[in-house]
Amino acid sequence: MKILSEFRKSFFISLWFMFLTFPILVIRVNTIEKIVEWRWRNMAFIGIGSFLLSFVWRYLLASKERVRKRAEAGEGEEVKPISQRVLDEPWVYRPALVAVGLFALAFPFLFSSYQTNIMTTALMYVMLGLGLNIVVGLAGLLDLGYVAFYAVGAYSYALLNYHFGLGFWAVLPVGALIGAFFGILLGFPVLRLRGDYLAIVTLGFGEIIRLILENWNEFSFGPSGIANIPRPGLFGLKLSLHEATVYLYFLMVALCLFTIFVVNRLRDSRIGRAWIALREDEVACQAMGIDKTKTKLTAFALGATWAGMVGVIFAAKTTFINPASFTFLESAMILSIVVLGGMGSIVGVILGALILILSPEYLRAFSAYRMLLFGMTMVLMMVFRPQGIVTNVRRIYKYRERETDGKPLQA
Amino acid sequence: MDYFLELLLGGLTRGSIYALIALGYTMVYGIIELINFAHGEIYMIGAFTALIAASVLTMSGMTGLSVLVLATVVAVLYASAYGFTVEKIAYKPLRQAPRLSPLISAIGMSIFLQNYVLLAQTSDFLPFPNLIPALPFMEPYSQLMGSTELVIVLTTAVATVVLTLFIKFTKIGKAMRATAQDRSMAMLTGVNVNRVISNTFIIGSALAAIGGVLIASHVGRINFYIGFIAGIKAFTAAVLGGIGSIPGAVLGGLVLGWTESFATGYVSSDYEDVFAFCLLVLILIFRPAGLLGRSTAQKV
Amino acid sequence: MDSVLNVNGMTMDFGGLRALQAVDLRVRQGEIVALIGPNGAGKTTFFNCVCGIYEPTRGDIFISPPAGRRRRINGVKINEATELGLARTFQNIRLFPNMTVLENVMIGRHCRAKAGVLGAILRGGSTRREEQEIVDRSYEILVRIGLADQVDDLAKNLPYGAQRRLEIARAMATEPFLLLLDEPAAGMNPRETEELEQLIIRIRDEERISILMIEHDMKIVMSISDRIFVLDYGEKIAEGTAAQIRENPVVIKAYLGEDVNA
Amino acid sequence: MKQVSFLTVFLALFGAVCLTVVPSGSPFAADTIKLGVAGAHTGDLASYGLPTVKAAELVVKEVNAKGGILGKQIELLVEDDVCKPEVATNTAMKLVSQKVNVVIGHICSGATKAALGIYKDAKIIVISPSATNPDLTQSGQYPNFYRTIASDDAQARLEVDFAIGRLKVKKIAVLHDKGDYGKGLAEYAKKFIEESKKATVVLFEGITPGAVDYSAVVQKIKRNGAEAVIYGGYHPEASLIVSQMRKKNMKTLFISDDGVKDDTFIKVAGKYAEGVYATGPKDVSKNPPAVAANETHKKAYGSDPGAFFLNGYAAAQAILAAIQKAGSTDYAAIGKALQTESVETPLGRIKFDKRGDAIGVGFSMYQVRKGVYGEVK
Repeated sequence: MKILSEFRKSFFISLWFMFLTFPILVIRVNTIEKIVEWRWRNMAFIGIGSFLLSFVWRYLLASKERVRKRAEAGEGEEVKPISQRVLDEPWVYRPALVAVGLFALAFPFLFSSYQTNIMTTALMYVMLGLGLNIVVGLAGLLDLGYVAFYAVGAYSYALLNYHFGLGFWAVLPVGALIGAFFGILLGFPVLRLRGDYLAIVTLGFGEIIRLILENWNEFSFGPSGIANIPRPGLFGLKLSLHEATVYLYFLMVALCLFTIFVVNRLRDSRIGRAWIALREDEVACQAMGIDKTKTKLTAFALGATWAGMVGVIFAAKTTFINPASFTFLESAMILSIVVLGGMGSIVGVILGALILILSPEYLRAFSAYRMLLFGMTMVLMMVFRPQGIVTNVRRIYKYRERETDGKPLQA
Repeated sequence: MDYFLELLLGGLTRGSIYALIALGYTMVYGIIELINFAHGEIYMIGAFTALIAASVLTMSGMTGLSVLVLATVVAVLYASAYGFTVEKIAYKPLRQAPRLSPLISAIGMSIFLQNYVLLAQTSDFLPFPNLIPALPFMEPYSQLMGSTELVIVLTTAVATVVLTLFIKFTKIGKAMRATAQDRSMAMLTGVNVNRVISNTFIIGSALAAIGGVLIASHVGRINFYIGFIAGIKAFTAAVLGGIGSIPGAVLGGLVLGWTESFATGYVSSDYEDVFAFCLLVLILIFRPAGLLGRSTAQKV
Repeated sequence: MDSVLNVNGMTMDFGGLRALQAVDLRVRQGEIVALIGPNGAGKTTFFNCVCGIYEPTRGDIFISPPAGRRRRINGVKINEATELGLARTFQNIRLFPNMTVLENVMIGRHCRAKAGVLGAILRGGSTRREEQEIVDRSYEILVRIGLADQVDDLAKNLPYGAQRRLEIARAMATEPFLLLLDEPAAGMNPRETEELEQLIIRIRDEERISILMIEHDMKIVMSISDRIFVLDYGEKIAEGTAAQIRENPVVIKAYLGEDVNA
Repeated sequence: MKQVSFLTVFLALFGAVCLTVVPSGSPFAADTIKLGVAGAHTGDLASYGLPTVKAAELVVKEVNAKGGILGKQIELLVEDDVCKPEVATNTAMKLVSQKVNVVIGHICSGATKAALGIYKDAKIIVISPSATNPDLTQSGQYPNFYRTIASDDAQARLEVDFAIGRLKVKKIAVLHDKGDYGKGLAEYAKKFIEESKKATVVLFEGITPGAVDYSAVVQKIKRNGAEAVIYGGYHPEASLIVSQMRKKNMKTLFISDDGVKDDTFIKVAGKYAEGVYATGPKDVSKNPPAVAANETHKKAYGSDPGAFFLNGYAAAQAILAAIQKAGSTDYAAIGKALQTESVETPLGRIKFDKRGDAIGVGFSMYQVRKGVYGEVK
């Protein structure tokens, strides 16, 4: 009987979706030649697809609900996801880590410079993801204008190089600083806003920066952008394209390690804990003597710093930049990396970046559906797995048993 | 002087357009405190369905007002359906989730719908027939304002009034207010919160669809991306006026429209949007609740 | 002059509505003081004014920490108040649900430590020492509060009573001289209340922390508080020892229906 | 938590696939000539990129049917760059690592600029059907770049000369859509007008693409008493501006560019489109080769070719012919051949100047008359 009702439900759902997608997916009118094209096949696909998926959907929702119930019922020992369990086992992750390391080192020699280039791009997004992760994942500030700082970094290299001939290495830290500066500049006034307002204001800032870059020719050369930005130099010796690519790749690997190192230390520090506490409960957090604005600002500025740094690399890698590369969609993409990976989790963000950036490159079939999948990922992750692929586990601290005067207060 | 007047009227049209879409944003926010990012896409889908319906109808030999009416009906129908479905899929499962989750899910939905239309239809701009018949009595004033523009302004005004009355007096409206005040309380007093929320989405989407038809008629072309641009602006308007308040949305829309119009008229349209966003940022910094919004004191 | 907290004629208005009307209140060093009154009497508002969530419309709030000098704290920020040595708990428990019990307490230590971003990244000797100090101190507090065996659980998975105690531990970690407890016994079963009583007394005696608490459970109020203040409709209607309050007709009138002698 | 493991496993596999499904560098037999075609083939600008792909396919099919050139078959390698610079570099890298001999593309100027450096280092000739940014040829930074379309400044020059010379206007408002193409063009127009001294620029302004209403800008044009508007940008905005001008009974002349010389513009602007001027590639539709090319497209794809089809067709023919003449795929040799040997294409008999611009490929002025664009003689 139950089965039957389930089937009926799914049947109606599939009907509903066939109805829903009818005008957009089935009909296509060519208003120029006045032809209507009927694509009934799509309707069939939708019908079958939604029929099957509705089962999965309901099943997943149900099991999610069950888990929540159990958690509320007190026995909160939620089963760790496979990924987590794996990551906890030293005998698994140690060799895995070594393997990954070796693979990373060998990569440019195993594959063509094109592959290396793609991987470099992916690594750039890993860095961006980790940077945004500080802001969104740890401090819980939804920043939809992250790309603005990315642009700041890129343009600071392009312009400093154009006007003063400063080299990559000189600008890398400068770009980071300028990024941080803008982070503070923009962050200071808006950080007292509530979560979703903050999101919108940051989005606004992102757009403002882009529009200024587009309009202020004297400063940024407008939409036609800046070309012939030099690639990073290696003690002034001339690198061939391939060498330059490999060099950039290793540079990125190094920077990623650096980023991971820093973010990891920050997360387990006094500051990091303050961020997380802030995300969990603002008022309580302040009541614990934590300065809200200062803490938020640190997170915002640090995130911006990373964006700025990657921006410099971006400019050096593409050798050409224009405002078109810094749209809201870019911000959304970085956000979806963090979301997919798991807010606050470093491993997660890395995986997220690799999956989202590499898959469309290699599975060419997807490339047209790239953004579609991004959108879907964000929704599905939020609905079914808000904590991301890899849950962010709380660190267990080592504490010394100390002689407390007399017996504990509670017997 | 009449330059000023023209800018004023131009701004009025623009503002009404923003306001019309902003109403949907503000209603949804009022009920579940969610920035429904996908609202702009609902408006876009409304416009597309209207276009498709209208073309099919005209090709089957129908003309005049009937096309406008039928196309609008179809658009409203589908936009509401989409709004309803989006809520069920992307927001309903996230009722207990932390604040950011539904917002992110909304952004995802918006990107998804954009690309859904892009892939299913086309990336090019499609010409949109002006479905609104020219009103003869507007002829002498065509210098200042066309019939389409007039219709848009009037529609916005009417929509606002009707909506306000609806929420004040009807049963559904009262239920909405209750839910907005305190969801759990409303639930206790026997309000079916889920239905209320669905209703909100349906009404908001319907408005967006009407907006879609009118605006597309005014602009004359649509593509998959119009929702995003209009959405951001409309949202800015909603926040400007104090999100959650219906008159606020309209006021915000008008303020935004006039800001842009006069900024263009007296300064330059190069930085049109910069002005708009700066306005938003300033308002939020100095009056976070917006122009007409009531600031909610944090409970401890 | 040994009063650690001294509130004079504090008035708080929300728009037209007056929540507190010229309230005076003093807490002496080493006292347990209770603030009682019917629902909506303005007790929590009083707390919020004292620890900086609201700024009182009129009146003064003076603190004189045993260690520090006397000062007026009207309208200091919440976190500043905490740094000055006022720690509080919340009526509706506000822990950091997804952090471990230990971490919750460690957050409390935040304002007593100083490692910055650079320190965190470089993790030099001093930082590491400070970090270890934070951990040890927090653990110690947890032991004393009796949560030693749940140290690594997530706060959200603790039973209710334990969560209340954790909130107190977290507050203690900020090294306050005055602890403000907002209905600490709410929702506790008699046994837990019993334990709580012991706990509060011991905190006072062993940690030398004065205590100001809002409580509805008259049993605990009457048994442990040195002095009691009664608020009604934002005004202080009575003040005195348990005995005096019990007899006070005004109070009984205010509590009409509520059983004072429980 | 079954769904978790399910999801994670799925994603893990997904990721693994991504990492393992690595297309090998160049699996093709060495005895083919590899012709890369790069441009926007997906996304919102696909409609500008795909016609060129079709053109290349048709040309290659024809050539291969005749036995290829230098006794080798021609092999097409098509890569998408969605008109984004950062993607374009990857695309270029990919083509290079696949050892292409020459490349047709890219479509957008920005993407082209980003990619050219890579081709330059790899000594690969690039010939674009549609990248019109003047710097590409005039800066001298891209010796390996050629194109079968005239650059923006030529277009701007034509617009200005036409406005001042033929239409005899004195006050001109120059507008653009803030885009790479539009703004660049507008700036040239401004420059030329000011140089000519015969007319003044009464208004120079960027409009916001995608905005719902341009009445304010239109009012401004009116107020500044402009007799003509020169607009740099694409048809969606142009149509709205024109309509709003005409609705306000403004007779101001509207002169625009290739981005507006598009039938969609006429369709959208309807009766208001009448009398609008727009520059576009010289009308070659009568050239026998062009007719033939369009015919083959109709046969192969059953539809009329899209934007830049003929330019793409010409690019493919020119580059292959050059290889033929050069007798090798050597960089210098092809370059020389392109500049010396002229070849019959739909655009006419063309060869390239030192900078890489096609000689004899230019623009002419069109006007909308009775709902169609007609060349203004």
